[in-house]
Amino acid sequence: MRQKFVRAFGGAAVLALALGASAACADDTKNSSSGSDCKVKIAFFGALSGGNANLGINIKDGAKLAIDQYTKANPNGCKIELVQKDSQGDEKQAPAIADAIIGDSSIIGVVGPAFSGESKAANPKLSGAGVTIITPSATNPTLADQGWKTFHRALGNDAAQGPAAGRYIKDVLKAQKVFVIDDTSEYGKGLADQVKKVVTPVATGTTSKGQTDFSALITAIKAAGPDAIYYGGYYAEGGPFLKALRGQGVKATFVGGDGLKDPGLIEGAGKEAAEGTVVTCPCVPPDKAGNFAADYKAATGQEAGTYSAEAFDAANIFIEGIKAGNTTRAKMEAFVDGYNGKGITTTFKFTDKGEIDLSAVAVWAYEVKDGKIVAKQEIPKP
Amino acid sequence: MMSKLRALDNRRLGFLSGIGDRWHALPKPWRIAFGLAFVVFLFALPRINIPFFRTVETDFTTVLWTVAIYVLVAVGLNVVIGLAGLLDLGYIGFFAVGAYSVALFGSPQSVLATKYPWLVCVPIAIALTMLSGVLLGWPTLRVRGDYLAIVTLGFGELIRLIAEKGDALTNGPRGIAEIPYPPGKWPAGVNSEWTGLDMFGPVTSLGWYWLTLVLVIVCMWAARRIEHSRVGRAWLAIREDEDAAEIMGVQAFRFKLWAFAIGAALGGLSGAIFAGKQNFMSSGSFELMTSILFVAMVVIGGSGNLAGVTLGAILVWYLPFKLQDFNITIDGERINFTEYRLLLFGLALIVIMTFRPQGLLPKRYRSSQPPAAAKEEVPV
Amino acid sequence: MQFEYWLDNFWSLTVGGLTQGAIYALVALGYTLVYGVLRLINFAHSEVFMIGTFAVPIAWTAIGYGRDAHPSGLGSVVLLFAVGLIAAALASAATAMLVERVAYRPLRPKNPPSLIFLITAIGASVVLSEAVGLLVKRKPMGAMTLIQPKEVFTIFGTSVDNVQLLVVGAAIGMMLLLDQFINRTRAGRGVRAVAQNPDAAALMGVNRDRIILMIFMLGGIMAGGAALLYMIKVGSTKYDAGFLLGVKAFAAAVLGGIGNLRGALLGGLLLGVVENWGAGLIGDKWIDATAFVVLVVILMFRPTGLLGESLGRARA
Amino acid sequence: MLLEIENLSLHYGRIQALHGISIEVGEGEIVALIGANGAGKSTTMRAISGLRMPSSGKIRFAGHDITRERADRRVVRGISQSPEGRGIFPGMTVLENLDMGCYTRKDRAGIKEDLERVFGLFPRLSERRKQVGGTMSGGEQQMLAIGRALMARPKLLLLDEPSMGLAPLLIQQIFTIIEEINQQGTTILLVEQNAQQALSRAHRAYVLETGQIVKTGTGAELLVDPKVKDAYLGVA
Repeated sequence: MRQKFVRAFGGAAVLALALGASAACADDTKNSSSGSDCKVKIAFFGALSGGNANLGINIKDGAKLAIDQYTKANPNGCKIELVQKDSQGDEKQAPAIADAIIGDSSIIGVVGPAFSGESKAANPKLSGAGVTIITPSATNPTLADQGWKTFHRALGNDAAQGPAAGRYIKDVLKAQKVFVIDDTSEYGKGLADQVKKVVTPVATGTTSKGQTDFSALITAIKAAGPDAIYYGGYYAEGGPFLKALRGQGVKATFVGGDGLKDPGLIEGAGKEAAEGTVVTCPCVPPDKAGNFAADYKAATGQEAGTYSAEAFDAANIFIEGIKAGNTTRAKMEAFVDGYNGKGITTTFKFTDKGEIDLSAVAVWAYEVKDGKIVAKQEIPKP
Repeated sequence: MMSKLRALDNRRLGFLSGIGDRWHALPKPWRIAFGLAFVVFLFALPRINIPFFRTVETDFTTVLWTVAIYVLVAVGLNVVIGLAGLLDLGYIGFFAVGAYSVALFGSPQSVLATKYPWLVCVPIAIALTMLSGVLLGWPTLRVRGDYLAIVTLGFGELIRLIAEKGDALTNGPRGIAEIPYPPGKWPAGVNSEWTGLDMFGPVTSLGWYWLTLVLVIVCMWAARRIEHSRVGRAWLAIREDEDAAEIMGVQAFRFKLWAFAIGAALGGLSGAIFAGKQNFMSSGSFELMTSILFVAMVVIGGSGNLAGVTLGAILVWYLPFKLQDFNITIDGERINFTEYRLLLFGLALIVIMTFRPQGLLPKRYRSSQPPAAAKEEVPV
Repeated sequence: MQFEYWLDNFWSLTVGGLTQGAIYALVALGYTLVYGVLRLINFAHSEVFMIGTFAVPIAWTAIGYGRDAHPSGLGSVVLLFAVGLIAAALASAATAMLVERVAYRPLRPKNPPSLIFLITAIGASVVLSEAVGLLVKRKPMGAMTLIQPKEVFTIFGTSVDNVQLLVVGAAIGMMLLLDQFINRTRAGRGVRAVAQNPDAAALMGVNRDRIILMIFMLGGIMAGGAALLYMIKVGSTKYDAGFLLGVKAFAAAVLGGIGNLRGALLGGLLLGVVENWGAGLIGDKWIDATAFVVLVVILMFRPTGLLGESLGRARA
Repeated sequence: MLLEIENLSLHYGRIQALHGISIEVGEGEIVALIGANGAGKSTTMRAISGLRMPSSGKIRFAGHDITRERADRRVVRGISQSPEGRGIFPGMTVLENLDMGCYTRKDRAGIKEDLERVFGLFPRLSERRKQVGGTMSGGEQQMLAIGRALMARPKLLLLDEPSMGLAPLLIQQIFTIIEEINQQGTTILLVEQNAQQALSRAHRAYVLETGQIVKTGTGAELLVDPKVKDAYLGVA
């Protein structure tokens, strides 16, 4: 009996060793991918499921459109595959996803991470491994100050958006008393802090992720009696919050940032409560970006969403790089750092920190009208 | 149907205990040799390509590390739930205290700005969690079992709320980055791309996996020693019948407090490793649902049994990663299987507790009986 | 500390707290009923409430009152209130009874320690909230505004609006009905009998399983009422909205004395007021932390609560 | 036979409490079950009333097999028990406790009649009808428990240790009332440690030792049996 057991155990050990040996071989073949048939991958990194999935899906579809157009136009060129990494917008899951991207050496660039929070969790890894990052949506200004060598941002940051929102409240709405609220997220808090630099709030408050009951905060708002409310946060909490505000009879104008710029806001708040809400965005209205809006609609059946155009541009930068033969991480990084070209949203030339020229960033104000978010005006620069 | 399933499950258990018996019948040198071979196998696991077992969508080494860290959590929580019989729903609170200790004392971004290295932060983390374990246990361990569960749940949530709202100290959901990690660089010859990189830096996970594995083995060994010591026997007595234990002179309160403190210390150690490895953490890492998953892994696996809780940890943390490899898209909507994880574990909790309250790998020798079944029917 | 803010807004904080507390109290009844009879903490009760909150907008939408609808006239408001109440009560009661069937009944003959019940109840809670979360893609769901808040009278310079009055009034009304039911009817007598001495109750011909099922149903109906009032007051719900409110309601039940129906009312109102004061004193973001501190402190130092723990030891 | 118990065994977990006992109770009888502490008397009662399910054996009542029936159904069939330790509802008044006794009955007139009958048997209860059960003395609680069991108008009345913890004078009183109840037409199965009283009132009796029936006979026979005398009557 004992012998049988020993034999079985020994057999397992031998088997494990054999598997290990074969594994080593398998790894070797995978790593040497630069063959005659050129094939590279670009990763999308962001939420495709979960509460804020809409924002991620917009980005993924924008990037996908760029790659599909490239494949169609260059049937014999280098094959580009878009790898979709669903982070659920959760910074807890981000590090493992970053590790997976690092582990697949055929991925030479990342469109994303979509949100500021997950960027903080994932970018040190990606940057350390030399994977080029172009985020089409993470707008927190401090992201550029972390010393991540491969970080690039394909749009203006909240240092441009926040003050613009402040100017809009002050100059266009002419609000006297402003109540500033943030959702304590990397993005929301950063944005609200920028707004506070321009307008002096009568009072401030916070919401938290997943909150649905805002009674205590609304009591404080009613006590302050503001004529405008600025909310730095995402639509998942913004929608129900706006609904509760209106339900409690608060009539102040509701102003928010790009995180609210999604039909999900109207879905969450209801058409009536959302009416008249102002959202700012350092993004160009899709209909001002050439054929993009029409192409997007044709490809996905949906209207182009927030950051779809920016994602399209980000992906196109990578595509340009691949066209120029930069199919390794190091080459791609060098190419993007030196890139100078015009996309559909703006002109891209990255600074040392990876930002585009902030003075050229156009911030737009959008307004909710009849259940749709429509472009209202470009907020004038100071 | 049900009885057939039950019979099948009993056969499975019989088979397992058969293996156990044979294992114990082996001569000691053989056992040591096999044990060592198994440990070597574990260390080599990230480089072995076992078909199907390896994850594709997520980095396999990171997955292994994740499993290892939660095995460590399970070992710690097992001291509290499995050995001392105290249901702690707020274990995540200790994990958080450990993680924040490292982040606050170590990271240059923290307001404390002490910038201690990781190796200095770890003892601080363990000391602080032990202290918080005693502080929580002192007044609460006198309350009844299910009340204790709710107090600990409240404590865990309170820690999370302080982490989330006390952003002057913890930076809330925005989190703290640049958390320090142990020193060391990869020598040449391990992996050509890694040479010169920080061994425990953000880019590679292998070093962390090995380190965590060492700690898991050490802590398991220590936990076994404690279990078979005088303290362990006292816990057993308390778990089976606290009043009887008191009469026999076991100071139940003191030993329960010990269990709490030891469990907390292990939780703190896990948290410290977690923070160092992740390099970035925020209040979002310590949600209540994670705490419930902690309990799930101990209870599903078989509380009181180290092999059981290890199995539980593997089920709870490896499976969701593996399931990501099967992501599919229906009508343009992506189905992320990770989303179903909690649902499945909720179901598993109900089913396993109903049919096998002792878990998948129940404890074999020490507990004579499912304790309640032997008791006379008391009006509930 | 914003002592001045707290003092300035003392009455509005108190009124707001009472309104919130009335909802806690209704949910707390569910914990108290189950605890009183089974001596078990029904962890899944928070999800019983949560499912009720979803039933309200679904029912309203089904009869043509979507999120942007405007009910006009007292008649339609009353009708919609009734529809919402019935839908929420049905959904919550059905959920509660399902929980009893799945997580409690199969275990009961084995007579395991109460911790095992707690774990199956946690399992049921997770399953329910995740199932709803997956069904609605974790998005919030909003209901129409049934009643626009309008000031009815002022007290110490603080206006009290019709929604606040309705919430507190309806909650107290439902509790009185329950109290009468438990103390005046035959079934209620059965409940008290099982609570006080389950074996003797069986010897009197009380079907214990049926009484337990009824207890879950009653708790569910109360949670359904709470769900309707919550949707009138707050307006939106989410798959995970139950947890926080559930823990607070449990804290309220313990505060008043779990197992004690009147204790639930007292505990609920008190907790609502205390957490609102806490929010006023140290900032509204600390409102939940205040409630958790109350929970932990109460359980540590006076687990029997203010009115004592009983659904019959003293009279219910 | 009104009640037939055949070869009944019962386990508490792994511990076997009853080892195949057989008991018969005929209509109109008083049958006593005597034995030391832990002999299995109360367990037998719990099995008859349905609080405990036996592991094997049969229980028949009025010709029906009730072995696996729920406790509350047996009440409807006519089995009523005054449990060990009295088991009154401490938070209810005397009247409410008695009301619980007729929980399964719907005939208002009959209930009223029975209430009068119970008050006739126990005038003390009538005086204290508004008092809360938990605040009454042991003797009063015992009367309440028996009275409550009678309110179901049972065919078979199970009395578990009606004399436990009572003063000698009260014990006399209780047993006199038990006989009276029997004479009014109710069959009684009685469990007692006070063997003297039980045997002198019972028509027949069983002696239970460690879960087995060791002796059976008429009350008078057992009363003079030397072994019984030695073990249970405490008379030298």
